[in-house]
Amino acid sequence: MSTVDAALLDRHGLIPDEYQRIVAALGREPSLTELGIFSVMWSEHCSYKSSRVHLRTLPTEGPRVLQGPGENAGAVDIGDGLAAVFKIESHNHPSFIEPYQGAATGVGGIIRDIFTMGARPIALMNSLRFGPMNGTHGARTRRIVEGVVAGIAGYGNSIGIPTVGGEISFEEPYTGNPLVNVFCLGIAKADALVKARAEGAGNPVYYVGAKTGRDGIHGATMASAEFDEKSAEKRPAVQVGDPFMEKLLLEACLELMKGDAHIGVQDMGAAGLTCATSEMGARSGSGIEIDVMHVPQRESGMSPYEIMLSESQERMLLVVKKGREREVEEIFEKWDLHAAQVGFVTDDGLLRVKDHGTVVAEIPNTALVDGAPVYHRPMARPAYLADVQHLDAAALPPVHAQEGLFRILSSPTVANKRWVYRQYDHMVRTNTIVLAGMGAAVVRVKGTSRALAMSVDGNGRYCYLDPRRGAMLAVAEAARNVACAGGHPIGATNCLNFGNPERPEIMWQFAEAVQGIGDACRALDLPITGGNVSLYNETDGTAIYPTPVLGVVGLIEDASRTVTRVFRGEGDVIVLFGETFDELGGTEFLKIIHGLVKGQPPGLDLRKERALIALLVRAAGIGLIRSAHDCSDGGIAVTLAECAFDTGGIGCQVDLTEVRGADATLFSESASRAIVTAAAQDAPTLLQIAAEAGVPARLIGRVGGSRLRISVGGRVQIDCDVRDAERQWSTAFNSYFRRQAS
Amino acid sequence: MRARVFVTLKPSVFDPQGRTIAESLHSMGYVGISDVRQGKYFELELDAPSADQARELASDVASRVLANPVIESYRIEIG
Amino acid sequence: MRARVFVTLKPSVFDPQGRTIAESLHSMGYVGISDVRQGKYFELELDAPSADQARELASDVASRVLANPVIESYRIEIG
Amino acid sequence: MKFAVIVFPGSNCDHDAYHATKHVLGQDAEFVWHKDTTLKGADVVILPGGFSYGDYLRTGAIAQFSPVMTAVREFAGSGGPILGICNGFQVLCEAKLLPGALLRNKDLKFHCEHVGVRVEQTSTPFTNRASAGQVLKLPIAHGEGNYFADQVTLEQLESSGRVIFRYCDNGGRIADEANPNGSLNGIAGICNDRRNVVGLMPHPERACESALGSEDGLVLFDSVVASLASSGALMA
Ligand SMILES: Nc1ncnc2c1ncn2[C@@H]1O[C@H](COP(=O)(O)OP(=O)(O)O)[C@@H](O)[C@H]1O
Ligand SMILES: [Mg+2]
Repeated sequence: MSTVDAALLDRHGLIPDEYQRIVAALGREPSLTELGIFSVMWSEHCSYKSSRVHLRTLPTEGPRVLQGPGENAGAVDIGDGLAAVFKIESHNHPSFIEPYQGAATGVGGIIRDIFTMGARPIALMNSLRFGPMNGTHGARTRRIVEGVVAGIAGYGNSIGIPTVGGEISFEEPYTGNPLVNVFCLGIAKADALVKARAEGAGNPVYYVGAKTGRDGIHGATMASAEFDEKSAEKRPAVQVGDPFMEKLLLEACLELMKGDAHIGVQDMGAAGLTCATSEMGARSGSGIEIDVMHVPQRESGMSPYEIMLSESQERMLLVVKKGREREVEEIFEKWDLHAAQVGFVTDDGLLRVKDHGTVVAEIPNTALVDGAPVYHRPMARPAYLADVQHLDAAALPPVHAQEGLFRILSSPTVANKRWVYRQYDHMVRTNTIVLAGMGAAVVRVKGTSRALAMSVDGNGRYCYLDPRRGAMLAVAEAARNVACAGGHPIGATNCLNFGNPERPEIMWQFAEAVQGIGDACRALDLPITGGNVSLYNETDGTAIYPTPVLGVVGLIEDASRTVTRVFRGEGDVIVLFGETFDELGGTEFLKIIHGLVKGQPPGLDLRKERALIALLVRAAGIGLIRSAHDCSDGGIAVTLAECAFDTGGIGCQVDLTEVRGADATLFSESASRAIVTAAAQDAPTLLQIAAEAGVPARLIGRVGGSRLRISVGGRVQIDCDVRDAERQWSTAFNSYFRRQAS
Repeated sequence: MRARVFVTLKPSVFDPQGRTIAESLHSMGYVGISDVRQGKYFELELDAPSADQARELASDVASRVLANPVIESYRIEIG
Repeated sequence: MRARVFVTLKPSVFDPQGRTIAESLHSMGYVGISDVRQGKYFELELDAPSADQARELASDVASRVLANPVIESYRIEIG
Repeated sequence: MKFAVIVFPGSNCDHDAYHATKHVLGQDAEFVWHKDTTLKGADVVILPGGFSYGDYLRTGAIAQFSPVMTAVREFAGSGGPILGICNGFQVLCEAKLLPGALLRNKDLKFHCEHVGVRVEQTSTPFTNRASAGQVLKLPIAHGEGNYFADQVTLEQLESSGRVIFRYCDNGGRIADEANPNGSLNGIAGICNDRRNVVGLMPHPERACESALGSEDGLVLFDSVVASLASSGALMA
């Protein structure tokens, strides 16, 4: 077919060299349908062609790992014959174009990845990044924030999976490219995980769920290119999410998977039917033949090209055992769904697509999946680093500590996110034992004594200043958060949000970040069981901060020993685990008070982090601590304030050892620290087990009264009514959204 | 002056609500309803000197606020 | 045949969506928009032999299903 | 004693109602699929929360036409106790088993949080074990819980003591600040004139275990067990 010209390739996001590989793989020129199929499978989004060489270096194994990267989601053993199945994914571009539906369909996609594995989804979280809510683009950003939050809520609430936590922050580089990363966790029987396999020639292939329309064609390609003013033209229709359909699919699929009529299941996400058929085939060394005339269609006159590339939401592909068809169909009918047999498994290793009996595409599955290009893209340390990494902290003008604290408490990144999580049903399914906003999210596992703690974290500013250390800090913070709740970190997932990988500086950021994640995970014995990469996060040539987001899952052996962030009562002692250093680089303090994004992010000694995590888990497990909160954004001052919030106004008196002035002492974001409280009589034991664990621990004060009183080296720096500080913290976020019907 | 704005999903965009309504009508025994699509309807009260100016104002509001052109289209009737 | 059904909240029922849109239009600097009310809009594709029969079918569906008479009223246009 | 938990497509608090009645309360409970035509001999019917039919069109609007609703109507007509929670309340209103309608929350936002709920009347099968004026801490989770009825209906409800629950602050005061959704008269729940059908927006089934932050919802289920035990004694 000689009609393949440069313009056609360009529209498909393929370069001439890739086209030559396609011709070589086929031994002939591709048809247009085949070209479309290759283009989506070889897109960055589906093939990981720029990231793959780096991702390979991540640690993915461990005694609890039941499923590492390669399936729809990872899985770890949590005892009692059960597995926690989880993954995180991005839906950045669609959420910018249509915030509500973009975010909603992102939630729908990650939920499908979980129940595809045979797991009942029990928790959702999200990690969001936006530009500032004030200033030039403030109004637009607020609309995006409202839409994204409502979209996440709309889908999750409707389908009845609690959104139990997440994180959200606001930085300039996300103004034209917000990030919407969504995490889902489910529970499955450890010996009944369902794989995306197409085994057994002759077994029928079924399609279930929504009908196929023309929406989202080339969505995967869109997620693999930058934005510019012209992309408005290229915009494929964003899909409208249908949580009701997905709820039916979820229940029907789980009902099917309770039996043994199924062989393999795969959702149709990016690259739709193409990806589902070719990946299922490639994973099993088999082929799949389908005829598109059997694919339920919403619109008339759709071509095989369109049917194969459509990214219509809420669809699943199933391979079932021959002879069990009726049983399968009946289960779906019960849920008012129609299961349509679209083809069957073959043993020739080919993806064969027919249209009313005529072959329109015939491609070896391995060429589509394993044969995709793998790039070792050039890397270069960005020039901006030399400048931004330099910070002369001693030269900063002095600041009134309490005023500084109040301003940081009012920054939308630190302020109370009740406005957000109140819109999420975070209690449905009656498992949520740490409610949103009270620390790492914790859901109990019904039928066992256990619970799972989970946290998503990432700090774009740190990564901008030092991608490797920033990424390590993200791992450490997520693991520490989980440990503060009493959870032993047992598995992690990651979502890597970066700019255009064809730029050597971006590729360098990416490689550094992956290195950092690998190093930290190895040191903390934390296997990465899956994840997602989102590149080309740029608008008009400006990249976002490099933003790896880590999701860590921790196991709490005794759910009744779960710990939250808040002070519990008068007279408890306050102990600081870890040490504070003069580390103001990249901090919230520097950004909010001095308007600077500069310096080196805090140092991280992974052995210390590991010791702290073990100590927190141990102390919680023996019931020694009454509250625990990790020190991160805003430093120790903000941490102490947050321990006092949501208690009805219980205060504390604390004296801190000085580290180069009050600012650094109060606002440094040194890693590997946590504030814990214990009953007074338990203080000696607590200090002793800390010493045994090799974690520096110091009794810094007591819980009590109604004031937040913090001294540094004996001099009172902060002394305010808890309620005054809390008012700042709890009204700051809402104040951007005053507009309200009355 | 009154402007009436109808916002509907573009024909190529799937309308889950409309489909669910149509299917329920069928299971309730209604025959002869082959399709349902759901949209939004707005009534704007405008102070505009002429119908043309009212239409212009309504279009501006519809395209900027009431509809998202990525997935929706709108139609305006004046009076 | 196509029936268009408009469902609006009764005047006695407060419409927070309309109010919110009106307020945000004001804060965006639009003047001359004194009120906004939001309703629902349905397009039904009907197999009906005549406009009258189409209207009858649409009225039945609208009164039983598409509108809740406690809070809403509806209007139908055929064609 | 047997609870029937009706499952509509899109119900998502069905398991929570089942868990609360079966595992926490220790009673018999069974799911009843919306296409079923009998209630499987249940003594109490729960219409659970969720998004039946996606809440497309209007909350609860499509579910009222489900086959099982015929049996539910009959059960209501025979005086059987029915509790509609959240979406279940919306379904009962759409089905005209309860008066009024639930509109979008006044601030257009979904609200999920614990709120104060004052028990106004104890003369229903679901509140007889509570005391009048008792303040319950219950979660709400809804986007459309703003109770509306026309003036005449509202006056009837008030004068016949059919407002069963009202939103209140911790001290039990009814105030606008304590009203999460704009409901008329702070109404959180009502009953029919025979008093056997009760609907409320808050979720008592989510407040039956201290691990979840409140056990205050148990009183509704304890009440119906007690009320049936006493009437059952008569029947036996
Ligand atoms: N950053 C990452 N770290 C580890 N594994 C990853 C990462 N990104 C992607 N993967 C793995 O690659 C596989 C393909 O991912 P993806 O194409 O996103 O799946 P899906 O088709 O379900 O969206 C998955 O198993 C995923 O877990
Ligand atoms: Mg998948």
